[in-house]
Amino acid sequence: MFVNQFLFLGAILFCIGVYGVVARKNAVLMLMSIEIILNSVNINLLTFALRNGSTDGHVFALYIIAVAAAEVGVGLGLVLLVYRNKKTISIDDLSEMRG
Amino acid sequence: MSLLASESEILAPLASGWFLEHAWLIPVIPAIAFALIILIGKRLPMKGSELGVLSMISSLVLAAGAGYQWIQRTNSATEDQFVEPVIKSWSWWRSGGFDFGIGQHIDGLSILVLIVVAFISTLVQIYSLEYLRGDRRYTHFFAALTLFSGGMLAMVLADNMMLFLLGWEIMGLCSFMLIGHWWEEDANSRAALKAFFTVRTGDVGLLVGISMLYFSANDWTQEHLGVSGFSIRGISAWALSGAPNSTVITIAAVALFIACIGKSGQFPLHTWLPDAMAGPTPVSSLLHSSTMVVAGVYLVARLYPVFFVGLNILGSGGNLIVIIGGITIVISAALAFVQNDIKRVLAYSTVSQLGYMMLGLGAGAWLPAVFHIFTHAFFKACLFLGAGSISHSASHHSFDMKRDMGGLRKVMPITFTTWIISTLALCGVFPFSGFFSKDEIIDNVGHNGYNLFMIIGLIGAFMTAAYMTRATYLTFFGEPRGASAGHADHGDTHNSHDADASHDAHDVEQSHGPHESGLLITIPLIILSVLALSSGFLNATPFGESWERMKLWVEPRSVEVVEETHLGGPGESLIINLPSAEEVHSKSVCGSAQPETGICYAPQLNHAPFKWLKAMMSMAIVFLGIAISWILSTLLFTKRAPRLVGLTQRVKILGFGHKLLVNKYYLDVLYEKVIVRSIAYPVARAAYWFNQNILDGILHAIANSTRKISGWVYKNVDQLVVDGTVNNSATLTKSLGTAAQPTQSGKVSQYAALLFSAAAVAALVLVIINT
Amino acid sequence: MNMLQENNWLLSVGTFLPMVGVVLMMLMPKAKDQSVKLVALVTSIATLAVGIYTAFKFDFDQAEKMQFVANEKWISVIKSSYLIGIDGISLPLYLLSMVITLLVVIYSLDHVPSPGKPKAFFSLLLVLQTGMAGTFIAQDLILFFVFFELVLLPMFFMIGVWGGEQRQYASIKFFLYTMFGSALMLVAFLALFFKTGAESFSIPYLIENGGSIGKNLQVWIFAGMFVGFAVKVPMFPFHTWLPDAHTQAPTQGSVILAAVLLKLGTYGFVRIALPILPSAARQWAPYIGGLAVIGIIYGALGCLAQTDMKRLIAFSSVAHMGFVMLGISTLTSFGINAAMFGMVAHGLITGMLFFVAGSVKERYHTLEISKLGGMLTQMPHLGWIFGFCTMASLGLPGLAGFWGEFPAILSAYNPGAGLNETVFRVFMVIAALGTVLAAAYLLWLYQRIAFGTPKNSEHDSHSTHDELHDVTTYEWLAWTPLLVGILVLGIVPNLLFSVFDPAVQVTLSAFGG
Amino acid sequence: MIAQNIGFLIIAIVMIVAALRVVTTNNVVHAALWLVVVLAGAAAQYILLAAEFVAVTQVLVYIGAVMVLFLFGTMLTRARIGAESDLNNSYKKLGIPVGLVMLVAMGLALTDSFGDEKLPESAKVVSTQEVSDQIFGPYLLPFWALSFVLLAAVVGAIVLARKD
Repeated sequence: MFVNQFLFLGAILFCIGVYGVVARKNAVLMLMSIEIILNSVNINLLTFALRNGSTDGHVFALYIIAVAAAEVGVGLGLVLLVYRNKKTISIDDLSEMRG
Repeated sequence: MSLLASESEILAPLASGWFLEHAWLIPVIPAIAFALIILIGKRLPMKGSELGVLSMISSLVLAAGAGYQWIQRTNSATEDQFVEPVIKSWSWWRSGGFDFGIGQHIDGLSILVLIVVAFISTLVQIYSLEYLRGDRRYTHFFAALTLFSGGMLAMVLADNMMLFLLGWEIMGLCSFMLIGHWWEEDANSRAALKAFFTVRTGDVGLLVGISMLYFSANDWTQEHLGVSGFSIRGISAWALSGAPNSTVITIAAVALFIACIGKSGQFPLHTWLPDAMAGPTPVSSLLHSSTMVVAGVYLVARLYPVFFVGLNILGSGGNLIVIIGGITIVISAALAFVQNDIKRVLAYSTVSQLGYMMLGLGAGAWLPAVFHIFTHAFFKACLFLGAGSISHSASHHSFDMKRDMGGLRKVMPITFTTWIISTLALCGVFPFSGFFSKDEIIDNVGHNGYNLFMIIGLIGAFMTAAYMTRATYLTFFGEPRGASAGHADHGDTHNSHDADASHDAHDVEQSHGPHESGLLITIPLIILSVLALSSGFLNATPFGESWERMKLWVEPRSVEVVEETHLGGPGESLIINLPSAEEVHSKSVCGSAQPETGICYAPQLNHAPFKWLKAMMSMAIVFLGIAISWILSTLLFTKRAPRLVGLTQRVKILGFGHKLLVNKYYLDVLYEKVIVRSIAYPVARAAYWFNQNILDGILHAIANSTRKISGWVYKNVDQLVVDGTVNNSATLTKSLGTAAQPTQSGKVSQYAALLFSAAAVAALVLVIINT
Repeated sequence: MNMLQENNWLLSVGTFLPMVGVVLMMLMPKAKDQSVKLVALVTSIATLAVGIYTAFKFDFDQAEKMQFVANEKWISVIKSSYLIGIDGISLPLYLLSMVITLLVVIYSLDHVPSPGKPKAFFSLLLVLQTGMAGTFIAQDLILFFVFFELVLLPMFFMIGVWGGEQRQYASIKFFLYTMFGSALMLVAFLALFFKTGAESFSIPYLIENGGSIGKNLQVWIFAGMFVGFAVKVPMFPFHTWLPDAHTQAPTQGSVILAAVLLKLGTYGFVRIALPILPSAARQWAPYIGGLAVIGIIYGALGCLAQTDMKRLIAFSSVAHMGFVMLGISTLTSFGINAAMFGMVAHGLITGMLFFVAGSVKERYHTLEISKLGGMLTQMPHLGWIFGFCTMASLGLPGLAGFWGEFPAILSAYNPGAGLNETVFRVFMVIAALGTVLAAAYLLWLYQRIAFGTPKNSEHDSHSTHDELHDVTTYEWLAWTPLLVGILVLGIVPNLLFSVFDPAVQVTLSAFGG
Repeated sequence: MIAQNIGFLIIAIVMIVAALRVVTTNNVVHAALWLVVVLAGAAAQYILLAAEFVAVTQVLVYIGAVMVLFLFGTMLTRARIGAESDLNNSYKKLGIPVGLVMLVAMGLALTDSFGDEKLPESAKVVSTQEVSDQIFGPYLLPFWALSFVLLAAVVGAIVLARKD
């Protein structure tokens, strides 16, 4: 197995995730795209862990999973709040911060 | 300018004369006549045609005079002496230190073709006086014919490739103008376009080939002969000198041959030639059978040393020329079987015969091939004019053999006789002219070791005999059909006419039904058929050495020539011919090794000794072809007019049993369905299908896709990208001012997009910098 | 460089005589159309007469030398002088500009394009003539630049005022494009000036001293000039202004544009860029050649995609100028001779084609190819003239077009010293293929327009039939010289080659032969 | 090794397709389910990468918890469970070049750095013990920090989502 096959998988997923973040208007879907990005990062971390024969990567991966869980929790909470106030979760409609 | 002639002196002991020295007048006369016809033609009593005919007659006289003097010249030389061509050249233009000449190169080959061209042109113009009488563009027609003759004659006597190219292209132009003569009809103008374009595609090879030869040969020719690398004499000598780089000369030869393929309708660029029959019949007769299409063959024969060395003729294995020639012979002969249009049969036959010429040249049979140019011109022109005569006087301008012809031998005895003579000549029946040329080609091809191609040649001969028999049968035998039976249905046949619109003047005449054509048409036919019968005796190998006049007159002698060149400026090259004693008697090394002391102008070629046995064998094949085809034709085509009386008669003439008559329908089915349909038709159809769908299809596909690509490029690249960049830069400037505002939209996804795009670009830049 | 100074008033008179006509016209009342036309005609005839007298006095045995040289003080602050002269390269182009102007004036006598205003129109024509002639005689870079730019304005107005429907767009595009090129060109000129010691702008001086500039810098200066001239030529990919400008310009504008203006660019290459910066030219030559052959093929493909006759002819200019540039890029005297010949030939042929297109437009009120047809039936003379030009344009031997095209192809087989032969031989083959495409699009055009039966039945219904008159007297007068020129140059190419050759040899002396 | 490669390939393709569906589908619930596929695939890849514990955690936390959160979030915000048309914003097209440029950049960097370097053949599976030794050894401080983050998140989420 090549190092690159995993890294490329990670890269492709990352780019798909980026596309999702840019293209999606729906906040929930945007969060999902972020999850894809995070997972692609995890794949990278674990690949390097295997390559370098260390377990640091595993630790980071676990931390990322944990942080992601927290992020989803808070993120969805925010979405819920927004929805309750504005009856929409379309990100584009949240432009109060326009300069 | 330096166009003034400076008298050149040829101090060789060879005879020369006014006609040879002034052969350059031959193309000049038609050129002047062309200008006169264009300028004042319409005001003349015969609308300019008299100028055309007169100019052709004077060219013919000059050419004949030159021919006579050339014969004297060859006779005055000893048997092994190199007969110096009569070369004169003047500076045409100079550029960048290079001198480009214009001039004449008269030797046996050019004299031969000059006479053929001038002769056929004269006859065709006389014929056209009647054939096109009352045509809307009568004057233009004669102008174009005259210009064509001028161009072809100029090409034939060109002393350098530049002038050659000039003539070559003028012929292409005239071909375009004449095929599209009745351009009101879309099909005609399309055929004209196709012809010009196909030939022009091949011409790329000519441009490339000439350029390559010029730059590779120039140094050598300047040093040894004092002529430029365009000079035909120079190139020939250079090719045989052993100096040329073998890759360069091979590529140049292939490039030139591509041009020949286009011009001479060789496989796979032959498809334009049958379509070119959309032109008036005299045009088909002159340009597309006897003269213009042999230009490619002429180029090979003219620069034979280049092809000889470049393509390794006489070397082991086949070479490009024989392969193309061989394929062309069979493919086009097979196509001739499925044609209903009499001119198309003849057109495919022309392609096939050109294939023979190429085959001969490629196999080292130079003289038979050149001789075939000569004989073919007469009988093929005669056949075309015959077809024209039929359509003009009998079939109401239709060329459809199956629908509008048949049984014409009685009403058109002269046309019929000349047709039969020419057909026999085309088939190569002894003692008609085709025998002496075509059989020689086949014989020499075998003699030079190309056995496979000899067999192809014989198969071709068989097929030639067969399809010509079929055409003859359909046209002259059987019951009259359609227009030739006198009940022409105007509306129905108009589509297949080649001259409907312009021949309205003749409609009154048409009401008399089929009849023999007038004298202006039949006299050229008779003259041509006499030549078709007799011209072969000019090189009748079967009767021994003394009959081989052409070999003596036309074939360049492959003698190593020790030359002394006198550099007296353009037009004054003085050549002294000094073959040393031992060279005269030893076998020439030309073509096989590097000449040691002198210069070679022609490679040493062998001639097959004539054997009656071989001739008998090929005769047998030809007769077999005629017989089989005759039987098939009888059985096939009479089905359409099933009158028992006529049938019995015909079959009796043939000496067939009564049984066959009784079982006529049964045999019809058998032959047509079982034999012809299952064997001949599929092959021929497949070839025709290949022709129409694959080759033409590729052409169309290329044309279409080029158009599509160009459309796409135009639309997307040109209009959007290149143009768009410019347009956008203007809008960009404008929008830049307001560009900053939207970035502050407050929209998260936009921020994300910007963030990521910036990151992406930055990443890319980093990567590129670091790698 | 040797210079001959006799009769040095001739060139100035020839160049500025049209301005006298302009002044005269300005003094005339607007209403007097006829006298305005008369003045324009007389002026252009007089100009041509001076031109012919110049050619008569020109010493053809010394065509390589600058003749009729005048050197006066002009803007001494920037060391620019009024230095003019003419040699074998510029003489034919100088005369060409005069001939074309005269013919255009003759043509315009009968065909002032809408919206009329003959006074302004003829004035612009004559100003244009001064600019063109001046460019060809200027031997000082600043003077050259001034004339080069002087050409722009009248053309801009000609397209913008007398043009077609999208004239504004086309004229602005034309102007901006050329200005963009000129800006870079001016920078290059200034760089040249300072890098040769800020002594002089005169071309002969720069030719002597240009070689001393460092090679890298030369390449950059050449790049500036390249863009300036390439836009004018126009070379791929700087050509997109051309189809628009041609399509929208009035007939007269198109003719002058095609016949003379495009030549300013190629002339600039031969006169300025190559001799002053020889080593940069050698560096650039393969790229120029490459762009040239791309232009040849690309222009031809563009032509095949056109549905508008005038636009097609405009695209064919791109292809033809590709041949010219290919000849120049070989850096051999043979190739540059071919290019010079090609310039003149293209001027005559394409100018003529635009005349025909203008007449077609005038008669049929459309240039859509699909709406045209059967021209030979309705107007046989126009049809035959059109056919003649088509044949000349596709490079039929015996007509002028061939002698620009074939030698250019030929020269690419053997490019100048220091250039990669293989690359140029590939160019040669591609260019040769370009001739096939040229045949294709021109014949296709001709077949669709001239052959067949007339299609404009709806046109006949709402206009009188006599609008479809054949070639008129004015048209004959304007066209015959061009047609004769095409034929004569085709038969006797040495008429031009003998004039160009010595001068080109001198130009190339910087390349060592 | 071959079996592993094949496995990798199949899973990778499934993941990529699923991920593409996540970002393109017009149905939020479908997107969530496709995301499950991606996450499960990722878990499988972790196993191929000899990371058992992480894989198990992935399944538990992501597929078990996060997905449930997503589905709840979806249901709480939108009653409609079906195709919708306005999930994408008008800058959709911009995403494609951005993604491609990034991919190109990463691809260049990756091929340049790692070329055809191989992973160690006989990689020993990392045991849970080793991982825990790391977490509770050198990485203890981050672990604490993370615990606080999680706590804060839980509190925050409750505060945010609470109705009042």
